[in-house]
Amino acid sequence: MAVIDLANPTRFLKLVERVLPWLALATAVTLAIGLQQSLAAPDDYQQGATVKIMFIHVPNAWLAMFVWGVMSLSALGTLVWRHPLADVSAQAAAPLGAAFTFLALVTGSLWGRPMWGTYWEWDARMTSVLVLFVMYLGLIALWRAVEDPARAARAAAILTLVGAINLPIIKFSVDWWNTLHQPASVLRAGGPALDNAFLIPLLTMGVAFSLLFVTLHLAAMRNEILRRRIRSLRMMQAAQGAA
Amino acid sequence: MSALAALLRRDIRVALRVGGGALIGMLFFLTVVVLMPFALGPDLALLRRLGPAILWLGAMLASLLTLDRLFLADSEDGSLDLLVMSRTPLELTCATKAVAHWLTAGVPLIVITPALGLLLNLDLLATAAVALTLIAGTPALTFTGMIGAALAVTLHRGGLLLAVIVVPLSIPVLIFGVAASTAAITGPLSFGTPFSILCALSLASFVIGPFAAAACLRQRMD
Amino acid sequence: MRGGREVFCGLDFAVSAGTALAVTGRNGAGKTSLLRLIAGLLPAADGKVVLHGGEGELTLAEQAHYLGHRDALKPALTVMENLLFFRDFPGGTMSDPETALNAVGLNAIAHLPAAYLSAGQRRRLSIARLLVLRRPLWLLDEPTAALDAAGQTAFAGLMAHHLAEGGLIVAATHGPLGIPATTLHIGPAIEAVP
Amino acid sequence: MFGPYATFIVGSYAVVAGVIGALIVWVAWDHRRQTATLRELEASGVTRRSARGKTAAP
Repeated sequence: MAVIDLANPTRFLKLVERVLPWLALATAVTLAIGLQQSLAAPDDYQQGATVKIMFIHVPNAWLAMFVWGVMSLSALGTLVWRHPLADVSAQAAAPLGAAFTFLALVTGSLWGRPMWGTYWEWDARMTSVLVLFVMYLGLIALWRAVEDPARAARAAAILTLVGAINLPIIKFSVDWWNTLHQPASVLRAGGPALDNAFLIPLLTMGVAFSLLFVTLHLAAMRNEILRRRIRSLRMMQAAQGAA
Repeated sequence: MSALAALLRRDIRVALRVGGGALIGMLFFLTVVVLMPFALGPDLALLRRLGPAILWLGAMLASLLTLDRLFLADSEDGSLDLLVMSRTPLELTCATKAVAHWLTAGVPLIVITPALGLLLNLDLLATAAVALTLIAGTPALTFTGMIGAALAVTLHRGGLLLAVIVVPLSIPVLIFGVAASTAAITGPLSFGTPFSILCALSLASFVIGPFAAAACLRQRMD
Repeated sequence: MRGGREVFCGLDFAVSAGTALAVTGRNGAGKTSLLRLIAGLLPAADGKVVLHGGEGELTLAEQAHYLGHRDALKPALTVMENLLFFRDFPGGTMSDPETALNAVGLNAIAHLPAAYLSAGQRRRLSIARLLVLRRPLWLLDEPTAALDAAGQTAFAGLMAHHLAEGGLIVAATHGPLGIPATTLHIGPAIEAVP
Repeated sequence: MFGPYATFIVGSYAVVAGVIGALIVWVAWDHRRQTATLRELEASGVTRRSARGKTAAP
C-alpha cells in the first residue's frame, strides 16, 4: 500500500512536507553530536590531530558510492517499472552525489598533504574516486543536455546502470594498474583495527551525513517535481496562449 | 554597437542554458587530464615534468571539441542567414561570436586549470604559469578555430573534419604556450620571449580569424 | 545555379513600391533559390538585382527581411528574448516588440522558452520578426505554411499594411496569399546542356 | 589547537561546511523560486488537469 501511495507525486509531496522538518532536525542533532565527539576524540599516535579529517572524509567517501547505488535503483525504477518518481529521484541525486564525491576528494587531498607530503597521489583508491567524480559530472551534463526530462531520464538511467556495472571493473583495473606501476603502496588510511575512540565518532558522523543526504535528496526531489509541474503548465499555457 | 551586444548576449545565454554546451568542454578537459596518468603511469615526477604539455593538449582538444557548433548551430536553424543579411559587417559578427565562445568555453578551462595542476603535482608557480599562458593563448585557439568552424559550415560537415583542418593551424600556439610554461617552471630560457610570441599570435589571430571566417561564410553555397 | 545546375535563366521582372509579387511554380522550379538570390544568400551566375530608391549605401540584403523555411529561433531563449535579438541585431528602424507580439497573438506567452512553441507558433514568431524591425522588402518563402486559417487571414492583413506603407513583397507560394499580387510563374529550367 | 596541522583540519572542515551549506542554500532557494513560479502560474489562471481542453495550437 505504502509504495503505491508514494507513486502519486502529490501524495509524495505531502509526505515530504510532513517528514522534512523532522529529518532536518534529526540531521542537525546527529551532526552536532558527531562534531562534538569528533572534537573530543584523542589524537592518533601515528597521524596526530589529522585523524580528525577522517571523521568527515570517510562519510563523504561512503556517500559518494552510496548515492550511485541510490541512482542505480532509481534507474531500475525508470527502466523496468517506469515509476513516476524514479527519474525524479535519479535526477535529484546526481548533483548531491557529485558534491559528496568532490568533498571526499578535497578532504582526502587535505589529509594527504600533511601525511604524505603531497595533495594528490595517483593511488588506486583516490583514482577510482576521481573517475567516479568524472562520471557524476558526465551524468549531470547528460541531464542538462536534453530539455525534456522524460527523454533525458531514460538515457541517464542507462548510463547510470552501465556505470554501476563498470565501477567495480574500473576499481579493479585501477588496482591492477597501480600495483603494476607502483608496488608497495605506502598509503594506508587509518588502520584495519580502528579503536573505539575513533569508531564511535566516525559512525555518528556517518549516520549524520546519511541523514543529511536523505533530507537534501527529498527536498531536491520536491523541487524537481515542482519544476516539472511548472514545465507542463507552461507547455499548456503555450498551447492555449495562441488562441 | 548595441547590435554586437545583442549578439554577445544571445550567444552567452544559449551556451549557458539547458542544452547549451558551455560546461562540456570543461568536463572534457578534466577527462583528458585524468586519462593521462593511466597511459603514462602514476609517476609524480614524470607527471610534473609533462604537466604543462598535458594541460595545454587538454585545453586545445577541449576548445576544438566545442568549436564545431560555433556556426553550424546557426546554420542549421537558419539564423546564419540573418547574420549575413545584417547591417553589421560580417567580420565583426564573427569576432563577436568568437568572443562569446571564448567567454563560455575558454574561460572555464582556465578556471579549472589550478585544480588540474594539483592532480598533476604541479606547484603553485607552475600552475600559475600554465594558467597565464592559457589566458594568453586560448583566444588564439578560438579565433583560428573559428576559420575551421566557418569552413565546416561551408562543407556541411563538422566534427573530425574541423579537427583535421584546425589542428595544424594551432600548432604554433601549442609550441609557444608549452615553451612559455616550461620556461617559467624549469628555465633556463626566459619566460618573456615565448610568452610575447604567444601574445603576438593571439593578436594576429584577432585580425586574421574574423576576416577569414567571414570570407568562408560569404562563399557558402546552399 | 544549384549544385552546378542552372536553375533558371532569362528571368526579368520588376516589383514597384506598394505591390506584391507571388512567385509560383512546381517543386524544384527554383522559388527558394530566387528568393535567396535576391537576399544575397546565393550568388547570381549572371545578371543582378537592384533596388531603386532605397537607402543608397546599403545593399539590397541589408534592406530586406528573409523569412525562410527555417525559423532562426533558439529554443533555449524565451519568445521575447528571441524577438529582441531579431530587433537589435540586423539593423533597421526598430519598433515596439510588444506591439509586434500582439499582432501575431503571442503576447501572452512572451516569457516562455521557444522550445515550448508549436510549429504554427514558431511561424508567428518569425512573422513578428518582420514587424519589429522595419525593412522595405519582404522576401517570404511559403509564409503561410503551418499557419491556421485565422493566422493566414491575420498575416494577409499584416502584408496589406506593409504594402500600404510603400513596402515590397516577393513571396514564393503554392496557395493564395490573400492580397492582390502579380504572379510570376517559374517554369521548368530550360534544358541547356552545354 | 590541532597542532601543526591546524590549517589542514580547519580547512577541510571549512570546505565541507561551505559545500554542504551551499547545497542547503541552493535547495532552499530553488524551492522558494519554484513555489513562487507555481503560485504565479496558478494565479494567472493556468490550472492542472481541469483546463486540459483541446485548445489546439495552430
